[in-house]
Amino acid sequence: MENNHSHSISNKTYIGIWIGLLILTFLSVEASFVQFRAFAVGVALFIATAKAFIVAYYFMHLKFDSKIISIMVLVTGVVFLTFIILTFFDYAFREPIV
Amino acid sequence: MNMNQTISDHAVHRDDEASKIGMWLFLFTELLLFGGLFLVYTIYRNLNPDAFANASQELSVAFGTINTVVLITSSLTVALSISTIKDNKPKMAKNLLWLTLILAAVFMVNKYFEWSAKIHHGLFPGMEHFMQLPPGEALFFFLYFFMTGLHALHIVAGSIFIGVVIAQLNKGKIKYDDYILQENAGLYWHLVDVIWIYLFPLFYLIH
Amino acid sequence: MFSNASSFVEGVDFAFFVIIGISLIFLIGITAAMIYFVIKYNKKKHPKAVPTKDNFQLEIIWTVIPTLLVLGMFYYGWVGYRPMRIIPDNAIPVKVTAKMWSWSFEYENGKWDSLLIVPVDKPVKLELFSPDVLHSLYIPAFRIKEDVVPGIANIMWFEANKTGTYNILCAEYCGQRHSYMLSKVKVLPQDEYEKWYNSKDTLAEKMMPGEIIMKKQACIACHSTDGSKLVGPSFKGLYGSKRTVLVDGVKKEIVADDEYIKNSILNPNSEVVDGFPQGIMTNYSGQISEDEIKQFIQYIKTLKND
Amino acid sequence: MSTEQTAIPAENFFNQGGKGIMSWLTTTDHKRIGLLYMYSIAIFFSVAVIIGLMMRLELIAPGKTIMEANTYNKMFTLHGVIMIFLFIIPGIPAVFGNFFLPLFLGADDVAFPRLNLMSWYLYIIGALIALSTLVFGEGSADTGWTFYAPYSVKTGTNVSTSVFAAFVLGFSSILTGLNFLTTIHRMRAPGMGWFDMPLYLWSTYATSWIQILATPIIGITLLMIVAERVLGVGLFDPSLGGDPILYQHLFWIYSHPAVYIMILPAMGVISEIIPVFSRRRIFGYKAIAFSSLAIAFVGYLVWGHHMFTSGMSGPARIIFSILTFLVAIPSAIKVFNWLATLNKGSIDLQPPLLYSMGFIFLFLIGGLTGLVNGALATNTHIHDTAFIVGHFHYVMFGGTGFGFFAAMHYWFPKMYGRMYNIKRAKIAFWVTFIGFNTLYFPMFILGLQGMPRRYYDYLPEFQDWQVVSTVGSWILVTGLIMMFTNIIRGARKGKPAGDNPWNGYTMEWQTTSPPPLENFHEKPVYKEISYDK
Repeated sequence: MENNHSHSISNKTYIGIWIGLLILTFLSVEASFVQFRAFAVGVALFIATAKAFIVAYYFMHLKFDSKIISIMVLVTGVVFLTFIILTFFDYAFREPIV
Repeated sequence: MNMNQTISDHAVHRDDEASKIGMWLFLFTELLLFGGLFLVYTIYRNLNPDAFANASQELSVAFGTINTVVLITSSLTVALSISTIKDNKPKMAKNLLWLTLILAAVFMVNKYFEWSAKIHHGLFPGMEHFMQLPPGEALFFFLYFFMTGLHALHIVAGSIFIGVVIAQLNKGKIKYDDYILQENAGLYWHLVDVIWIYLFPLFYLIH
Repeated sequence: MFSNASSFVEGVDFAFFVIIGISLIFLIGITAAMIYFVIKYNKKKHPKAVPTKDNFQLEIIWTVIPTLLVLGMFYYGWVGYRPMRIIPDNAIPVKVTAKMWSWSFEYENGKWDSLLIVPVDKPVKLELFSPDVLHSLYIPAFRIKEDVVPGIANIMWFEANKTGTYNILCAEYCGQRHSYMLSKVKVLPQDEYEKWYNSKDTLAEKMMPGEIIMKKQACIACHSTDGSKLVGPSFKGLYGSKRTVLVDGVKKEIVADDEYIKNSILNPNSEVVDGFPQGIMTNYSGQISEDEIKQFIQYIKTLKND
Repeated sequence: MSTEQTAIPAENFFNQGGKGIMSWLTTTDHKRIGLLYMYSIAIFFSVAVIIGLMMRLELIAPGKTIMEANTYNKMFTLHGVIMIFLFIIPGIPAVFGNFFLPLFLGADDVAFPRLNLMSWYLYIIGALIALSTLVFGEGSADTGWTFYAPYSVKTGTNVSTSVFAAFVLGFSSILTGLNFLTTIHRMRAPGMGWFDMPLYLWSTYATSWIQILATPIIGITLLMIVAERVLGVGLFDPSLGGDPILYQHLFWIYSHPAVYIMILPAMGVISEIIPVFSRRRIFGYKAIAFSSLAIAFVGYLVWGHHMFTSGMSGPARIIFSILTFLVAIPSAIKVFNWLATLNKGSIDLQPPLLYSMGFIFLFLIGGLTGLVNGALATNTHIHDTAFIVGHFHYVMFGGTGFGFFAAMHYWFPKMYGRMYNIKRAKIAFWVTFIGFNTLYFPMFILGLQGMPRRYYDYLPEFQDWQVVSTVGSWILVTGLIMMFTNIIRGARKGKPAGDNPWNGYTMEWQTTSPPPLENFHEKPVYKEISYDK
C-alpha cells in the first residue's frame, strides 16, 4: 500500500495560499481597470495561469505526488497549446476579406 | 487456487495511486472539454475584438469577483478537509465539506441572479434582443451562456461527489488511512475552480 | 483518360508522378521482399531462425531516407500548388454563387449564366459566394477545387489553355441533390468569347423577368416548372391552388395567393407544404427585392395546369 | 509447454463466474467484457457491411437503381457512423485490448473493472441511440459522418440524436482509454519494466492517450451542434459573426488523431504476430515502441490536411502539409522493422501471419496514397473525391480491418481454447483480399478522373469502374462470410487447441486456454523472453 500521508501541508500554509489567491484575484480585477490595451489579455491570462498553477501545485498536491502525474499534466498542457497555436496559423494569416 | 480465494483477492485489491492516476486522467478529459470551448472563444475574440470588449461591459465585475472569491474559498475548505481527515478528525473534515457545499450553493444563487438579469435583458441565444446584437456580441453571449452553464453543471456534479464523500464519512468508510475517494473529490473540485479561474478574466475582465 | 486543360495541370501532374513513382518503388520493393523472405526463410527450408540483432545504424538510415523523400514530395506538392494562390491582377473576375443545388456565374457587365464561359489563355478569377451551406467548386480538367463557404469570400483562379467544354462538379456534400449540382465550363477562343460577352442577353429577351429571377436565384434546383416533384413542390399550377401547410406543426388549409408566395420566399419555414422537408429552403430576405418578388409572382401565374 | 492437449480445461472463465445471460451482463471480468464487445461489434459491423453493399449496388449504374437520393445520403452517413464509432474505434482496443491487456501484464484484471463494464454499457447505449434514428424522429442524419456545419444545423433530419450518440460513444472510448492507461501504469507484473512490455501494449498506451486528450474536443463540438439546433442560432453561423471553418478545425482536431486511435492498435497486433511466426525477437523493439508514441503525438499536428481546400489561410496549408508528411515516417519505420524481423527468420505461414502480410500490403497502399493527399498540389485535385474514399478504406479496412482479422485468428485459440479450420481460414483470406482490392482500387482511378465522393448519381463516363467496384463488393462479402462461418464453427466445434498452439512468447500464452477467471493459476513473475523455442 502506498503511504500517502508522509506529506502534510500545515493548515497555516493552506490559509496563506488562499490569501495569496485572493490577492491575485483583486490584482487581476484592478488591472482590468487600467488601460493596458493590447496587453490586457496577456496580463489577465498571466495572472490566471499563476492562480491555476498555485491551485494545482498545492491544493491538488502536484508538489507531493509522484512525478509521473506532473509529467502527464505537462503533456496535456502542451497538447492543448498545440491545438491553439496550430489553429491560429489559419486565423492569423487569413487574407483580409475584400 | 480456487474461486473464493480469487474473489477475496479482488476485494482486497486496493491501489490508491491507481485511483489517483485514473482521476487525473479524467480531469484531463474535462480540461480538454472546456479546452475546445476556450479554443472557440480565443478564435472568435480574435476575429471580433471590439465586439467582445463591448459585450463584456454588460457583465458585472462585482458579481464575477464575488463568485471567484467564493469558489477559491471553497477550494480552501476542501483542501483543509483532506488534511484534517489525514489527522484522523472525521467530524471536522465533514464540517469543512459541508462548508464547501454551502459555498457552492452561494455560487449558484449568485449565478442564478446574474443569469436571470441577462435573460431579462433578452440576451439569451434566440431571444429578440440577442438576435439584434451586432454579430460578434451575439457570439460573446452565446459563449457566455454555454461556458458558464457547462461550468455550473460541473459545480452541481462536484457537489454531488462531495455529498457522496460526506455519506461515506458518516458510514466510516473514509478513514485517516483510506481517504482516496475524498482526495479525488477534492481534485475534481479544484479542477472546477481552475476552470473558473480562467472563465472569470475571459468574460468579466477583458474589455 | 484524364482530361487536362489548364496551366496548373503540368505542376499538379508532375507532383503526382513524383509521389506515385517513389511510392510504387517502395510498394513493390517491400512486397517483393516480404514474399521473398516468406519463401526463402520458410521453416521447412530454414528451420532455425537467426537470432535478431538490433542495428542502430539501420534504424537511422531508414528514418533519414524516408524523411528526405517525403520532404521532397512536400516540395513538389508545394511548387505545383503555389501558382494557384498567386492571382494575376488582370484576371477576369466572375462572381460565382453556389446554392443548393445549382451554380450561377455573373460577369462584370452584369451578364449572367448558369454555365461558366471563359476565354482561352486568359486568367479568370472566381469569387465564391454561398448563401446557404458549404459547396465546393471542382473542375477536374483544370485540377482546381475550392470550397464555397457561407460568410467567407474564398477566391480561386485558373487559366484554361485548351478550348472545349469541361465538367464543373460540387465536391463538398450539400444535401439531397448534391450529385446533381453540376455545370460546365466552356472555354472559347478570344473572339468568340468577346462576341458572347458583348452580345445582348439573348436569354433575357425570350424570358419574362420573373423567369430570369427564378433561374438566377436557383429556384429551379428544387422546384420544377413541369409538375414533377423535386425537393420542393412544383411551381406548375401553384398560383391560386389550395394547399395543406404545416404552421408550427399544425396542419392548415390555405390558398396560394400573392401573400403566401411572398411569405414562402422571405420566410420559407413558416408555412411548409405537408409532405415536404422542413428547414431545407434558403431564406431569401435581403437577396431579393420587392419588385423582383412581384415579377416572380407574375411569372408563376403563367404556369397553369394543362 | 505442452501443445498436445485433448480437452478444454474445466477451469476457464466460461465456466467460472456463473452461467446464463445475467452473469455476462453483470460481469466485471475483462475477458467476458472483451467478448461482449466482440459480439456486439460483430453485429454492428454486419449491419454496416450490408448498408455498404446496398450503396455499392445503387452505384452500379447511373440514375436511380434501388433507392432514392435521400435514402442513399442517410445510408452513407449511417455506414460511416457505425463503422467508425461502433467498429473501428472500439474494435481492437475494446475486444483484444480488454481480453489481453491484463494477460500481457500478468495481471488479474484491468485497474477499474466496474468502470470497464460501464464503458461497455455506454457503448451499447450510444449504439442504440444511433440506431434509434432509423425508427424515431425525422429519419437518420443525412450529413455524412463529418456533420459539417452549417448543413448539419439546417437539415431537417435527426442530426441531434446521431450527434448525441457519438457523444455517448466518445465517453465510452474515453473511459476505456483511462482504464488501460492506469492499468499499464500500475499493474505490470513484478519485474516487467516499461521496455519489457509487449509492443502491443506500447501501441495501446499511445492509443489511450489520444482517446483521453482528443475525444473531449469532439464531445464539446458535437454539443455545440446540438445547442445550435436547439436554440436555433449558432456558433458557426456567419450571420452571428461565426465561422463554419472553425467547426472543421474542431472536428478534425479530434477526428484526425482518431484515425490513429484506429490504426495504432492494429500496428501493435502486427508487431506481436510477426515475431511469433518468424521465430525470432522483433527487430528494433525501441524504434517501434517510440514510433507509436511519435505517431500519437505528430497525429495531433496534422488535422489541417483535411481542410486544404476549405479556405484556410495559405501559411496554414503549407505548415499542415509539412507536418502531414512527417507523420509518414514513424509508420515507415514500423514497416521496415517488421520486414527486418521476417528476414532470416524461420517463417511459418499460418493464417495470422497471412493476415498480417495482407495488412502490410494494404496499409502500404493506403499510406502511400496518403502521401498524394498530403501534397498541396495533388490534394487540391483529389480532395473530396473517390480517391479519398479509396485511401481511407485501404488504411481503415485494409489496415485496421485486416489487423482485426489477424488478431482474431491469432488469439482465437487462447480465447476459446479451440482451433478453427486453418485451410479454410487461408482460402477465406484470399477471397477477402481479392474482393477488397477489386472493390477499392477502382476508387483511386475514379477519383483521379474527377468523381466526387458522396455522389448518389454520376456522369455516365464513370460507370465502368463503378461496376468493377460493385462486383468487388460481392467478392469481399463472400470472403467475409467464409471467414466468419469458419470462426464461428471453430468456436463451437473446433479441436482443442492447447495452451500455446503458436508457441507464442508473451505472457498470455503461459496460462491455460481459455484462461481461468483469475487469468493465471499462480501469480506470474515477468522473466526475460527466450526465443530459443
